[in-house]
Amino acid sequence: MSAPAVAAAGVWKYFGDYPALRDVRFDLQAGECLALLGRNGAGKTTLLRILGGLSGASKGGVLIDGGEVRASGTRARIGWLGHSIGLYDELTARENLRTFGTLYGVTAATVSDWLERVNLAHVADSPVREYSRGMRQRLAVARAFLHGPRLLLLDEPLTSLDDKAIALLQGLLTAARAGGATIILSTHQIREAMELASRVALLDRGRLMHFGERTAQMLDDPGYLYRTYGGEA
Amino acid sequence: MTALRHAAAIAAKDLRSEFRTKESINSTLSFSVVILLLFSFAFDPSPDMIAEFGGGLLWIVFAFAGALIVNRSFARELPNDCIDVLVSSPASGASLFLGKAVACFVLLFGIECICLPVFGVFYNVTWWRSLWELLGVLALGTWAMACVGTFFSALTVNLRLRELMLPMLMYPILIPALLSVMMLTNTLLTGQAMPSDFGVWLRLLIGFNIMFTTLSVYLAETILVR
Amino acid sequence: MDERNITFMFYGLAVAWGLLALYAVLLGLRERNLTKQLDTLKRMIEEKK
Amino acid sequence: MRTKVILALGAIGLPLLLRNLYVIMFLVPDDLEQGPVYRIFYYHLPAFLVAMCGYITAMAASVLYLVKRDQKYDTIAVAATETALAFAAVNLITGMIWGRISWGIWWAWDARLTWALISWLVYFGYLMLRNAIDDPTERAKNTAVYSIFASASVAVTWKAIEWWRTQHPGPVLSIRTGGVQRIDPAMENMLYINTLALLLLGAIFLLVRLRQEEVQREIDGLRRYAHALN
Repeated sequence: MSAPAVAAAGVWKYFGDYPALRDVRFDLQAGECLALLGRNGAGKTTLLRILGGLSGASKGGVLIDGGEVRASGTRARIGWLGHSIGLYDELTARENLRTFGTLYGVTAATVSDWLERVNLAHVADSPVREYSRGMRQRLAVARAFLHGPRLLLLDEPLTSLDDKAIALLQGLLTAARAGGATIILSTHQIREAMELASRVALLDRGRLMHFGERTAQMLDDPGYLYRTYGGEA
Repeated sequence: MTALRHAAAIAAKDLRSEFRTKESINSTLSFSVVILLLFSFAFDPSPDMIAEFGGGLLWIVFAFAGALIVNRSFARELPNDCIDVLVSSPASGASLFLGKAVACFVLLFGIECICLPVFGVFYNVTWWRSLWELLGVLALGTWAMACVGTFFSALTVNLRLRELMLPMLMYPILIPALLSVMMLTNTLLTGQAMPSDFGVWLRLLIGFNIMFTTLSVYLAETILVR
Repeated sequence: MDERNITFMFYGLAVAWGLLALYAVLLGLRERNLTKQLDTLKRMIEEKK
Repeated sequence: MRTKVILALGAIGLPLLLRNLYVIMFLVPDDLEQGPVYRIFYYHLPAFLVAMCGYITAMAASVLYLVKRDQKYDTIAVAATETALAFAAVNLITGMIWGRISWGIWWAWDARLTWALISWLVYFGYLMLRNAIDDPTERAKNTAVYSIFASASVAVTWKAIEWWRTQHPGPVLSIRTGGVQRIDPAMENMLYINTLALLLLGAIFLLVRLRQEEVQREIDGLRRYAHALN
């Protein structure tokens, strides 16, 4: 049984004395999609940032495919889509993707291929500043999927995207999962997340209250999860 | 090798977005020329005065220009949280830092090469007598400023009063480098005979560069991974 | 003990002791401030209980 | 426990300081050419030694924090830096006053005086950076990195300023001059005793500041707890 795609081994994260994450422990196999739920401040973004190697755990750690997350080989397999689009307004779409492409060792051909897929080819050479919201979001999605990542970390992606971008993202996510990639998305929209997720995790004040299969019951009644596992309201 | 390629990609990105928006080049260039002008009103220097403090004067202008350029270095990553994408990419913190430092170095050195003739005109100094040594010394001094400046730009990028904190933290640390590069520039600028301690200042400057480049590259990862 | 620069000696000693006393006072003020904050917080929490 | 240590140090240190003051003022032999002002030297050099101990402790604590990421080292670093800054100020100002007499001008850009001022500014930057960052873990990490940069720069500055200009008299302590007795033995003993006294005072400041940092953390914890309650 190969090492799990994502293994959080007792992750603690302190901001001074305040434990933002308390002994978070879970394993995720390749090809699964984990929906990370929890109120604001429960520690969802902090956990995602640690999984993406953006910040270090105070105690314990995270293994991606058995490898340390800060090892650059591991990070070549991670796709990050944060709250904001993570692109440079003054550069054109092609230049943005070309720059990130070089960091991930991706050829120019793949860049133009991705520009086609998110149908931004016609505006590829004008600066991102002039793009509409939808176009910027589609370009952000293209950047996250550019290097064919094995692990996708999405921080509340569904809130800021318009419906066309959401459709594109869901298509890409299901395709990626079919290809054996693992997905972790933190979100408030329980309904959309439930459709995609194969597993659900609930964080409350830094503690992992629940981690398990996504049952049909959770899909029909979004509030069910919070009531049963969410600690006091 | 890939680390250098990553650094080069980041440096190219920084330079391209800088030349496209020109947000810090224009202001820094005009600022430097204005300061040079003001100095000539303030001192109205005669040639032998220039031989005495020409280097110091030039480097005061470059130090201010450096602070302006370096301040924008990591501030450019804040809109759209591009810093998160860069840190989550395979590029290590060190190559990320090196790329940005090289971009600052290129911008700063460009501005210095423009300021030098302007300085020559304002103060009628024939600065090209020992041109290559002068450019070499300017490059060393500029790298010291770019390296320490970029590191402190990364250190202070999230602070509220960043524009104030960066120069205040940067200049005292840079004093040995600025002191030695002022001494060196002074002698080279007016082509005077090399004084006995010329080699001493040169060794100090090179030592400073080596020490602080290694320190910055080694500690970059610590401050970028929050 | 000749009198030549006795005054400067007093300045020097005064400055030496003065600065250290100043720092001690600073520490004292901060101490008082911290204990005051601590007590108000503790009292606030007692009331809430 | 710590308060007992502070009180014990106080019980030894303060009387020793007062006794030393008395001895310095009256009993120690006169310096012929400089006159009574040389007595400032009994505070000028010891304050420098204590400040140096503070700077070195701060650097060691910062390196240890980056290696072990234990908040304790960060607390030691800030306490040591603050104490060192206090003593460095004493060293600097007494140096200026003493310089006023022997060189005739307040600020003679002498090598060590300039170095003392630069290192004071550099470490004052440490305190400013510390006040500018809110999140304790982030603050500890960034200030530890700054402290390492600061000590590297201060070390290089020592050399740079040395070459730039030296008017400061050569070392007088026999330990520095290889046993050659440069000053009156009674004077030298007084220097060591007063260094000890000031070291004790420095230790008291350090421990008091450490305790205050811990009280501050306790306050932050209670404040969060209070927020959680209502």
